[in-house]
Amino acid sequence: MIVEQALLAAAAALVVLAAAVLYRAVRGPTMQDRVVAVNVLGTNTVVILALLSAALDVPSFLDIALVYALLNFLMAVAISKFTVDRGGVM
Amino acid sequence: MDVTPLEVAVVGFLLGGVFFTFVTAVGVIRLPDVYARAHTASQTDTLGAGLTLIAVALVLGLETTTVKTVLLVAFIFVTNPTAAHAIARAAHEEDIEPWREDR
Amino acid sequence: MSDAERSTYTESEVIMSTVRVVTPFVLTFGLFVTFHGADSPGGGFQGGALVGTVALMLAFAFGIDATRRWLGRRAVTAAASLGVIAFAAVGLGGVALGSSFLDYTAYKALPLKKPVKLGIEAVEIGGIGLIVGGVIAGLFFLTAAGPDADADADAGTVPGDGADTGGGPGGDAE
Amino acid sequence: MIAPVGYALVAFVVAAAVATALLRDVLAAIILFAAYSLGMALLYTLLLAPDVGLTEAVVGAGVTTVLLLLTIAETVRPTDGGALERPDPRAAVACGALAVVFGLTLPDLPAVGDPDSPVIAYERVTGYYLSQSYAETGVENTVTAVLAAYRGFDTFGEATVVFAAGVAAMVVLRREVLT
Repeated sequence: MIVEQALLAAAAALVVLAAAVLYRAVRGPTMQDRVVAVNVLGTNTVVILALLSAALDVPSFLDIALVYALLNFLMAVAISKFTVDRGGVM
Repeated sequence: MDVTPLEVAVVGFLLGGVFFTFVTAVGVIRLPDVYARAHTASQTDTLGAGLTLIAVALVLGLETTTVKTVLLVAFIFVTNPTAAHAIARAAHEEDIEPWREDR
Repeated sequence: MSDAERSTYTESEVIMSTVRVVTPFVLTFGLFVTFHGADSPGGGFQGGALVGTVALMLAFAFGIDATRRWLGRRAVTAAASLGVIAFAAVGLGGVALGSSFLDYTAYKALPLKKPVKLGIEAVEIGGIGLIVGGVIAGLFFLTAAGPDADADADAGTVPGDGADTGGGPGGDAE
Repeated sequence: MIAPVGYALVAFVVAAAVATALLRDVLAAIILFAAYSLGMALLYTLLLAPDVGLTEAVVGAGVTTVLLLLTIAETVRPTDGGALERPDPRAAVACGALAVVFGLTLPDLPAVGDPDSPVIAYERVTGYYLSQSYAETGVENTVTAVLAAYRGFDTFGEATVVFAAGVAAMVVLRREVLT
């Protein structure tokens, strides 16, 4: 019981932190700053999903967390490679 | 109120994880330039995520689903620094000057 | 960015190594999501998209043109077409066994363990998964091929030289 | 205890959506849209729709972002401020009013997973699938059973649409690449 409460509290705290990091994604100033922020957001999402999976006892949420961990990397690499120059490297 | 050692460990790891994620958020918001922000995203964030996922693995116990948690930790430890490297490299290619105190 | 600068850009060794480690996992996990879609969240659509993502990941690490040449555009399109054919074949199999289109209970006539579940999985994996994966990879490679990319030159067609008559692209895309 | 997580997520998603709509730089808007997708998939998962969450994760965060990036890679960044006009305040007011109107309907919705909600309690559709799908198909995931078995014909049409749309886009793109 204590453990579940702790897991959910941690998830809530991480969501609040994610909302705070969103400030950097909105503010910029460079594109790379936004990508850093979204990357942190993605990692947070993975962790939140894992926490929810343990707290609500739904093991299949871990599948979604794994998908996120994979795609978060793809997203960061894609955007950063792209922003080298618009259409420059790709 | 009696607490088992496992519960203490879980709460401890959770506190550590949330703390390091908090440090990440502060770093991403407060640090002066993109290189500094990328480094906080790669290091403290990876550590925070790892600690929190260890707590999740402890809660789940010895089951087959725990393998996925271990995989998640391994993944984040490999991919997060690589993503930060990609971002920093992109910033360098775009000739973004690192921040210096005298400017 | 000038052409001289562009040619000096090399693919990052760090990203290449990581992708080399990560890609087998992504592929395996995409197949897991596809094959296990009957009993856990997921299915052909999500799994197919994940498998298609593998092509994207390889392309970002090793260069888009190199990956496209290695994978072959025809293989991608063929996978998508094969998906539609497989889906229709599973459906028509029900008709052939004397029932209606896509009626999996018809497969109970065959000596299979769980005929209905097998039919559903065949549609999910062979049909939807192949279609989605193929379409995503194909769209990605064609969108990524910029205006100055060589169009594979697989049939000896020179870009902008008689290929825009309409017969050229349609002819060698099959 | 689950409610605070939900409220925080809704706030996050709304903030990301508003930021996506208001940012004038297309690339920044795409990156913000990826953040929005992350929050949205989390929200779907929290509302116990993991299949939808998984789809949003794969398509919204991964594939859509990459395809949008590739598309604007073919364009040039506008150098004069002409294309970057400010959002119309009247449109903002209209959107806000619409959001408020929809928000007013929220208290009348049944709770998530409420067994007495009309959709679930109606025995002839949802109730039937939930109680009978495993016995009839042997598939544990009801969503997959409905998609592939009960509505197989519909899914066949959808898969064909995806294929046809993809092939049509590929033909057009290929012609553009060649010319």
